[in-house]
Amino acid sequence: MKRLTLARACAALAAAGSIASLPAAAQTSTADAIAEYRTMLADGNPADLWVAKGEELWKKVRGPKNASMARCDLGRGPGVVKGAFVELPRYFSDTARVQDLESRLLTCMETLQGFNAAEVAKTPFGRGEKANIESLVAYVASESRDMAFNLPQSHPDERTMYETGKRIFFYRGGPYDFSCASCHASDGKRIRLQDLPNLTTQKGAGAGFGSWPAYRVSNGQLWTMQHRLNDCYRQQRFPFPEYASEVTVALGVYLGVTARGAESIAPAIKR
Amino acid sequence: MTLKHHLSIAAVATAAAAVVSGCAAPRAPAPDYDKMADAMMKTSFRAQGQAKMDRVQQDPLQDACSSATAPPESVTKKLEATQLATIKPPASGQYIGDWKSGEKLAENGRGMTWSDKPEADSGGNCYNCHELAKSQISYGTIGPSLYRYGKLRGVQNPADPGSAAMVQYTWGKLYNAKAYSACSEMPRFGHFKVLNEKQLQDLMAYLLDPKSPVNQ
Amino acid sequence: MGDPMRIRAQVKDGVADVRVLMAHPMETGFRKDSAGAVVPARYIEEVKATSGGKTVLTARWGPAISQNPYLQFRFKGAKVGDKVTIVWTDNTGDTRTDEATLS
Amino acid sequence: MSRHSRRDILRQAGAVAAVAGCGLLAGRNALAANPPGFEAKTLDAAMKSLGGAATESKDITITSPDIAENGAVVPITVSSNLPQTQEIYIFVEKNPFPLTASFTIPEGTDPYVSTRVKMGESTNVHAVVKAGGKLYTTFKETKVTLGGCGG
Repeated sequence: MKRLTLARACAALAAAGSIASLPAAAQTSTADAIAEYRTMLADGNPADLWVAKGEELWKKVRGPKNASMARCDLGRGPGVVKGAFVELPRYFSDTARVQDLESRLLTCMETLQGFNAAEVAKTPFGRGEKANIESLVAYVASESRDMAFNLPQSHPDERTMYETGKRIFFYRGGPYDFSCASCHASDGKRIRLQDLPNLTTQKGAGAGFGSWPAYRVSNGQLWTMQHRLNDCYRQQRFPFPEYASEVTVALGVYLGVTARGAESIAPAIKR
Repeated sequence: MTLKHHLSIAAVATAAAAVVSGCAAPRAPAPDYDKMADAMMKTSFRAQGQAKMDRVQQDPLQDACSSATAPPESVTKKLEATQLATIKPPASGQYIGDWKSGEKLAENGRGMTWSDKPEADSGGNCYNCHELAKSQISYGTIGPSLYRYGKLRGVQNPADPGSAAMVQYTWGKLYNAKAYSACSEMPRFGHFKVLNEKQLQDLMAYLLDPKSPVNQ
Repeated sequence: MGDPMRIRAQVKDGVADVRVLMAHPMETGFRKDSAGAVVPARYIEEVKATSGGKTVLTARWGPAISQNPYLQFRFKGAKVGDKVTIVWTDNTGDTRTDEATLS
Repeated sequence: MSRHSRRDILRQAGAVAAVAGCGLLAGRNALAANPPGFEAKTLDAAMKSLGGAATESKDITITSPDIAENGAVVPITVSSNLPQTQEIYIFVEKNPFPLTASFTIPEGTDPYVSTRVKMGESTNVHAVVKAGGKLYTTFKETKVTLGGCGG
């Protein structure tokens, strides 16, 4: 694994060794202890470091056109950040398509600042302008904290993306026969010790879709929804979903519409 | 193709009816979301590492099991029969391997992703979804608990002829779980060559060997 | 110099409660990158907090402090409007200073 | 305190930070190297480097999770009720270098520090407090688990 930190390597040893020596404690007490651990981490979420950087990037004059993002239209009008996150993905008439936050940031970086969107999309997560998008995502999300998801479904293309997204969610493939639904379509399931939200319900989609972007303590990175979906498909043993591609946006619409009414806690902190 | 054909006929029929009754223009047929979703699956991905584009090409079973509701029994029965026919017994005739190697496989959740080395063996991924030995508290619950799998099924000696039916069923389940439940979430480890014969034998031992921690 | 810190500093009954997040990789020197090369150690060795010209905390750290470090401490005799300054220095000599106003 | 007002403070802190100077890179030798205890490879050796034996004390409290979901980030808080607390040390027993952090507590600063540490495996965390020139200690265990599918 490329993200082999000391802690990870050692943690793997721990799983093989000392976990086996843990008393076969009732699963509930383990769950309680883990809940306590998460509570201890909730205050002081390093995602705040990305929020600060993103806010700075939003206002900064950058790129070949020497412009800031301050006129970027995220759906609520040019420059309006507050409340935009909980209404995305949505239809944009200037590009004539449904876009999620990351797709839309690419558009603004290209039209306002003169960056090459295709090149930025190809950049690996956590590098170069892709890393800058991650900070911008953290900032934009933070400006809708505690607001309820309310994705529009008035444009026919938005309804199409919901319907196709739902079908893509159940699409099985690859050598393991997995779909998103393999792990995320029943209540109360776990993979190893990790709780799996049922993303087909309002509550589950609110908890799942509604907590990305998030800081991941396992690797010290801030993961956006695109990064989350990308890694889900990696673990489904699928090929590589292109950044901001139709499949990823359609899934965002399906999950976001399903989550309607749930309050956003993004950027959250995750295992 | 057939479906589309039917739709256009229906549209013509509706249009004719509309003309006759003097109503407004007919409504367009409902969009074919299934087809649109399939098209997106083909254009939104690219090959990466060992994960090539053939992986979004569905086989008939994957296609039939790709919606929120399970297909009717008439369909699942046929699928199960087809899958049952794929199961091959071990070439060596030997069903049971080494439970210690099986345990390592059960713990291992790696393999076949675009970031895994193509030549590296896959893990069994068992603990992701199943409880097995009591000593491992980090287990998933997507599948049923397999704690005391062999013991609860009365397997005292897997080599005993009395255990043959259970041994062969378990082999079949690992080889192609879809033979017993068409839209099961469990991968077809033997059928899709995720695991080789030796690995399957070792997992068999982990489940069925009376000395395995699973059966303590 | 690294990215900005996030400092929260609040006063209650004359006691300042300071919570700091620092953007830093805290590389142990044991980790290997995807090419198999060892990533050199890079970690914050010292954190110094001052307020009103007085040092209120000095921390010395090894590489086992978590990535993007968190630090919380409390000092007395503080009032709203006072400043608190945090300086970190890592083992490569890199350093960063940020300041916050107590509220 | 609500999230919103907290964010306002954050923003304020950030603005000030932009003004604050970052200084030139300090040379490696401009910096006092960490004391020898940080290089000790066993708990005993690391504790000995503090210059004396520590007495068990109930006046030191370690707050840490019983089970940490991820060893990369384990929150540890140490507080002391011992009069004249001058220094606080945190040791992670089974890490390659057990001494993880030391804190100098000047007069007027509460004998309380909270941070997050890496843990290679389930281990005891030891806190040593220097108070009135003497050393005191206590410990607490944290178990480290691994979730997810290991991919």
